[in-house]
Amino acid sequence: MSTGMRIVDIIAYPFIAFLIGMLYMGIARNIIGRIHRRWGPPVLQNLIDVFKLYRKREAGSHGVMFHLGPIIMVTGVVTCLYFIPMLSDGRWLKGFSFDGDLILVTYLMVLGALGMALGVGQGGVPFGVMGVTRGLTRLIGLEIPYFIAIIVLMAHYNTASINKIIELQAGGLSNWAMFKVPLAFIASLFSFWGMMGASPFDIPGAPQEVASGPATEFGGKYLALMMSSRGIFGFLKLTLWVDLFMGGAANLLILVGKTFVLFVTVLFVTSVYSRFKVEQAVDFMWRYPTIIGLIALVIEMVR
Amino acid sequence: MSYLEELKVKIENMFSPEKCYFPKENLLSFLVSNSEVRGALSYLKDVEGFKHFVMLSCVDWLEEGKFELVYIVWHPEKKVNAMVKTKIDREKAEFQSLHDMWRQICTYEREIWEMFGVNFIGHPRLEPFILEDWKDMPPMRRDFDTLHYVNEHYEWREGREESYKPRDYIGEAFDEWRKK
Amino acid sequence: MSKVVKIFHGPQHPGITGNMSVELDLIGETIVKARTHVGYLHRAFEKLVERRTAMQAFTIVCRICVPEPDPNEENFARAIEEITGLEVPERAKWIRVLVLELSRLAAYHLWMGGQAGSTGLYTVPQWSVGYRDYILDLFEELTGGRVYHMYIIPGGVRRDLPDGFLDRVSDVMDLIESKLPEFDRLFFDNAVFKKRAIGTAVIDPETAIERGVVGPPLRACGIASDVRRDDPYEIYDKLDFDVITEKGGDVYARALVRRREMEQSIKIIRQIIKYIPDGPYRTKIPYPMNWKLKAGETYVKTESARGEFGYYMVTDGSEYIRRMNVRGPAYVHGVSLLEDMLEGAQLADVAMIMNSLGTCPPEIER
Amino acid sequence: MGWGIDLKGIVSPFTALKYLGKHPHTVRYPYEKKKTAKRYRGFHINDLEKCVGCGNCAKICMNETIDMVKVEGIEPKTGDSGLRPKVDYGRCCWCALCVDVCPTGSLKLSTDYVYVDEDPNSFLYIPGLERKEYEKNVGWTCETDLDSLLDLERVEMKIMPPDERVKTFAEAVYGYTVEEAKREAERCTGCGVCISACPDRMHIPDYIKAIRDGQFDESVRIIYDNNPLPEMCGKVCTRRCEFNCIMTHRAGKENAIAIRWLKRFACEQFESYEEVLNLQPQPLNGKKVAIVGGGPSGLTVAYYLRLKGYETVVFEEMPKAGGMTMAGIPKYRFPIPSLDKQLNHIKSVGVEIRENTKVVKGEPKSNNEVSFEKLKEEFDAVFLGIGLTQPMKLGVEGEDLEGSIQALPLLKAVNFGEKINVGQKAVVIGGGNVAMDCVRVLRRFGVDVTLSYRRREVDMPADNEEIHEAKEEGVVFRTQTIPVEIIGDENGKVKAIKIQRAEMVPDPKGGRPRPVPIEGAYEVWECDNVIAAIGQKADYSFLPDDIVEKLDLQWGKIPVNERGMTKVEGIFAGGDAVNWTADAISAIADGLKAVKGIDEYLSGK
Amino acid sequence: MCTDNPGVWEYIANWARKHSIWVLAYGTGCGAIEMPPTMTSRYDAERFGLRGAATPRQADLLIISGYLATKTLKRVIRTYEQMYDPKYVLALGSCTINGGMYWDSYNTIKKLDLYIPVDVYVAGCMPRPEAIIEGIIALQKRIEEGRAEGAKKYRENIEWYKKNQREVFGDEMLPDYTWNFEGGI
Repeated sequence: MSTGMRIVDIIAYPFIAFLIGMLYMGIARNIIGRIHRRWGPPVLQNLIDVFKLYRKREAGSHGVMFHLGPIIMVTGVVTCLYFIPMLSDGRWLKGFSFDGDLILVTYLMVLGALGMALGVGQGGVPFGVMGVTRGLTRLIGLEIPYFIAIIVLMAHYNTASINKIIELQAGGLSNWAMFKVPLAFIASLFSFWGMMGASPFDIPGAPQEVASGPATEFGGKYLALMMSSRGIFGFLKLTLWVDLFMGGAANLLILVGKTFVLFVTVLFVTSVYSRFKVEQAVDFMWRYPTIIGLIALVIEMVR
Repeated sequence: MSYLEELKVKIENMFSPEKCYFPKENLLSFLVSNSEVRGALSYLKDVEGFKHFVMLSCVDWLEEGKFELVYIVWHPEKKVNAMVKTKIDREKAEFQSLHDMWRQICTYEREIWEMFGVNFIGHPRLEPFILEDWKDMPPMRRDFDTLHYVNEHYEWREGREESYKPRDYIGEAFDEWRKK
Repeated sequence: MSKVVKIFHGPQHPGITGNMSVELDLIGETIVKARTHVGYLHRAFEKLVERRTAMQAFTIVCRICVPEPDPNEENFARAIEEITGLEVPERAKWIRVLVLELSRLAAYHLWMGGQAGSTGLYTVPQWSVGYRDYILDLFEELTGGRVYHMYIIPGGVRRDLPDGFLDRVSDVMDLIESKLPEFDRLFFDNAVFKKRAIGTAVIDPETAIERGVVGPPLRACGIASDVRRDDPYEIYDKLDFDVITEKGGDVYARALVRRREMEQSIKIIRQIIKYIPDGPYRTKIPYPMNWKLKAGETYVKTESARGEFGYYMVTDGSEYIRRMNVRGPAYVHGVSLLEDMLEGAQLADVAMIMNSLGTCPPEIER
Repeated sequence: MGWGIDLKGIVSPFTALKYLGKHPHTVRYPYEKKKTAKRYRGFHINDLEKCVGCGNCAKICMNETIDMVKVEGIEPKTGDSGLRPKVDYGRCCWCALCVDVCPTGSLKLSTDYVYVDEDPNSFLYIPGLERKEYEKNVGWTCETDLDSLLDLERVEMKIMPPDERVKTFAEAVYGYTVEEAKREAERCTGCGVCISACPDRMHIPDYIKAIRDGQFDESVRIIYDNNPLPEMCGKVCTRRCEFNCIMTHRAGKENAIAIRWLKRFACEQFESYEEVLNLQPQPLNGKKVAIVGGGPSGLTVAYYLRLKGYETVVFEEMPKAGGMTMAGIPKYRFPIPSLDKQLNHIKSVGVEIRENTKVVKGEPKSNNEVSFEKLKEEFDAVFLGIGLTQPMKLGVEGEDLEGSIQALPLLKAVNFGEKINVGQKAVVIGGGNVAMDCVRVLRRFGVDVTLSYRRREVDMPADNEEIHEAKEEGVVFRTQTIPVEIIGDENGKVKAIKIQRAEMVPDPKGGRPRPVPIEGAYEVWECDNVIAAIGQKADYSFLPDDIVEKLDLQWGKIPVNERGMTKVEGIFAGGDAVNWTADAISAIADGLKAVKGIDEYLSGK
Repeated sequence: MCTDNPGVWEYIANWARKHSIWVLAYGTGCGAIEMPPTMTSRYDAERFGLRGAATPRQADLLIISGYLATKTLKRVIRTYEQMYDPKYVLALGSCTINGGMYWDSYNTIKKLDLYIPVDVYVAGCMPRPEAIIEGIIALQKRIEEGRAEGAKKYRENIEWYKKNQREVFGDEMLPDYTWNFEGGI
């Protein structure tokens, strides 16, 4: 792989994630539309929205940190993306996978939210601040089952590198981690829905309560940055879960297929459930998913 | 003798209302002097069981120079309404606040204070309720002319200057030789 | 150091049905003090009615409460009829009750959308507002207007039922009745909604009566008080339906009361379709431009979707009404009751509580 | 939170996903349009021909959405104010009250409801003139009477039952009680379209409003602005205003507002008008005006000129003033005391009425005759209110037999109380009001009467109520019959009349259809009297010949300019001898015109 | 980056703005009752790219749905000023044109275009969802032709607008910082 092609590979990485992420959000609005018994917008609607937001002539800024908030969010997400291999074999889109990248990715995923918090703090909108506090408290609730699931995985494959985990899962459906450690997968699924903002857990940005939470004060191009980062972050988690539990993807088509199946489960959950309050969400997370995770851990240790 | 008629007799000899009659079949309305309102209401509430307070309204009798406060209560078991009415002077409009009998009376009193200018003594929170920065006289009084206020403060869309009244227009068009 | 944050759950807020603002003092997410601010929709109805003759006022009256205009029209018409002694033919009464019950169903569907929307379940408003539209099509066919019907007039109704209308009504009733179980499965039995709703904003029966609570919130505390039974008007005494009550008095109980009252409304409408008599649909009022109303006063009330809707009307012999005071259920629910119930509640529940109490701001400040 | 898992609550919501496969029920608006209801209240449409510009819609609208404006090409004419409604969609609330109160049903609402514009000033338009595309699909209309807000039934007027009223000359119509009059007055929407039809342009909506508010004195004052003989008009007017009342469009002529009876009611509330009217006639300004003929036009000129300060003298030929209303109209329609009340009022103002004084040409023969030439010099202006006194002859053979008389002398005799000799059976020929009076008078004398008229009943110029009451009183109507010959017996008395049936032939030039006698269709009716009531002519014998040519009569009528002055300077004229409508109210109208003319003429001289 | 150079770039931007209009969730008048049916399954305005926006910062379109009480007018003006530049106003119903039914009420304003620049008016006493969609289509056409420059119009004759607003509010005017914030880059 010559350096030129590597540069193209590096540059293409976030854009593919952005495009597929936005496409998924467009398809999501159509599927949810069908559940609502209506037609829903054209599939490329989210791309048009983002482009329109970029082309807004004004975007009020409350100081440097406010300006940097969304940028940190996007950089956090993109750097985290680089450490997740999209395609396991083949020369393209392998990302910078190394031994401990599972732990690094887990850490980097939180970076975006923290950056956002700084920006919102500068903005000074009470709704924004409340949105961020809700987001962080919810994160605590979601992290526990996810950590347990990762520990189970690492214990099972005794490796911390996503690539190795993918390789170990190679060879047919039966030895996908999803079936190897099903309880861990289920536990991680709850936190996956939470992080994707599925309905019981879409607490930070709840319009009826805190007027779109952290994004209250952000308009114009900052909002565009946030939307695109949410798009990339969505795709990032999808690829992560596919790599960890569904045996990674050989080529782009399989990647899109698998991620889409996982994405559809998020849509079903989000369109049929009300919304928890923050303490209810955290309480729920620390009860059932954690128990399932612990059981998986016990099983793992016994084996 | 239905329950309301008995009540009417009782009220008549207890409070000697100026006017006590049935506007309709299950509604008793009686007009008492200012001082007896609290007595009548608490009698109705505690003794008779008219626990549900329906509404407090104020009627502006401009010609008599009186505001008429109307307290309407409802008896949940007997399923009848009673109206306690009293007349207060229009210029020096003041009345005792009854918010201690029912908590929601203070909202009604607050609105009447704002809309009619009746000052309720002892009201916990007499502050603007509906109007914001209103400098004119209380708007629900009958001598406040809303059209005059509107013509003063707002302007109309043009294009509607030509407008005739048929009665007068016919009068001119046909009444060639007699102008009235 | 707990810092008190003051926010305005203000006039511009996705969680508000209508246009009012609640000033909340918060510590973290729990509300310390709440103040309702109204007046954003004040159009001075009562002042305008004093400048309009009875026939002219009947058109403005239905604009008082937007989600459910018909109890206003019916109240106004009945108040004028009671004062002037105008006789209403039998068929007009049946048509009026048909219109009232259809508008109650439409209002409940709108409420269901608002309640589910305030707790984050966006599928229910899509469905319920969609099905409400079938009822609005019926109204459009009967009265000529979708939401503001201006159809119930002092003396009866303005036009007779179009032919073939009643079978279309029964088709829509079948559609709605078939969809109710779906709402149950999706919303009323929804575990997350139950977790959010059960136990929040509880009103106990004594304070309910004391504070003047009416309608579904009162019936949710177990007190069977329904104007259609206590003080039957039009032909409610001829119809058989039962008054729904629930224990609990919390948001969930209020939701169930409204849910089961929808079935009662469908039952009433089916009875009307079967037994509606023939005959004239209106007695003419003596004269639209200049009808001198007999001096008198009356207080009439109807059972709207949010509770007892009362009109106190005084006339003084001229053709203009001396005073018309509208007392909507939200007057009590939205101001004094809401302020007390919000104290101690979570910010997340504000929208849900307001919706479950049925606060409809235009009827607070008219 | 407890550990219980609400499995049903977790799983059941997923049933909502079944809609993924189903077809959405969205109305994809611009591509699929939902059919609006037949009765939908959309934008206004108006039929500018049917609309009479009465302004009801503008009056009922509380948002003052509708302005009545002039539309070029539409002129005010009888029964139409010439204004048309213009709608402002910056005010309209689409309540359709204007449609329900529209008397002609010309204003409707269409089922179109989309009008979007960036310029807020473009929301004004005249329905019927602009935006005609709305007229394709009609929405909310107001057809049946119960839909309309207007009060379409007239308050029932109590009339003496036919068999009872045939026997007496007492007044047949009892008149309204106060309560009935107010209810009838409430029906009037005050649009003023009737003013366009009334020859005298009386201020009808104003005095009806006064009755509605209970101020009867104010009502009489308004009436006296235009009419010195209100009670007479209140009882016998030809009611042109009622035939053009807007209520007739929906409820027919018999349900129009009872304008005539309301005027009568207002006047009957007072014994004498002096204390009501408290008029102060101007002091005499030395000019004198002679009025020949004491009919309605003469009395009007006398009354108003006296108020203006002129000394007015009325020369009445008959023993009592009142002209045709005294001599021609029978007493069951217009009782004498009511005429006296009005005459006394006119006299009380200072008008001098010399009854039994005939104006003649040349030298007066007896003391109750006055010479016209002397009048001309003595008085500054002369007004000829002579009316039509010469009844026309049938022009058939045997007309001069004994028993064949004219209607006018018969009615005059009855009205002045002389004895009339009429046999058992009579035939009256003619179709006007005089014929109706003559027929009903004879019925009151117990005579078996047949009325013969050349055209059809619908063409009869008489008042439809008169025709209806005459039929009730047992008069036999034989229309489309033309008298040919009156057959007398041996001693010169009328024995029978030969008539020929005719049929109507539509006029090729589109005029009124003409009756053409059918060959050989003859009938003979036995009768003792034949009374001709086919119209009257004016009698100018009292005028010197030079003046008669200078007047240059056209078909027996005196031409006058718009000021009422004849071609002879200083001589004015009015009443039946001038106008062609030949009813009391037109005479009063001519009188008013002449008053202004004389006033200008004399103050100018 | 977002310079105002007319030309292809602006045309593409207008195309995007046309197809993605975010409506501010603010029911100012009684017309707000016809917004839910328009936005939900029966008429589904989302087909046109319409989406609800919770705060003025995110919104493009402010729908004035009917009459405006003076108290609401103050909040509407503040909300309008907080929205970012390509912002549009859709006025529903006759109350925004010449006072509508409440023309003689002391508390409602009569002509909306005195206080904020309005792009499209829709006739109706509460226009139906179809009429609202027709209004949106007209607004989209106006955006596409680049004529929807309400913000620029507001900025250019701000004195006139502020004078009219002062007539209604008297001396209780809105603080100045609501409209001349530095507006970002």
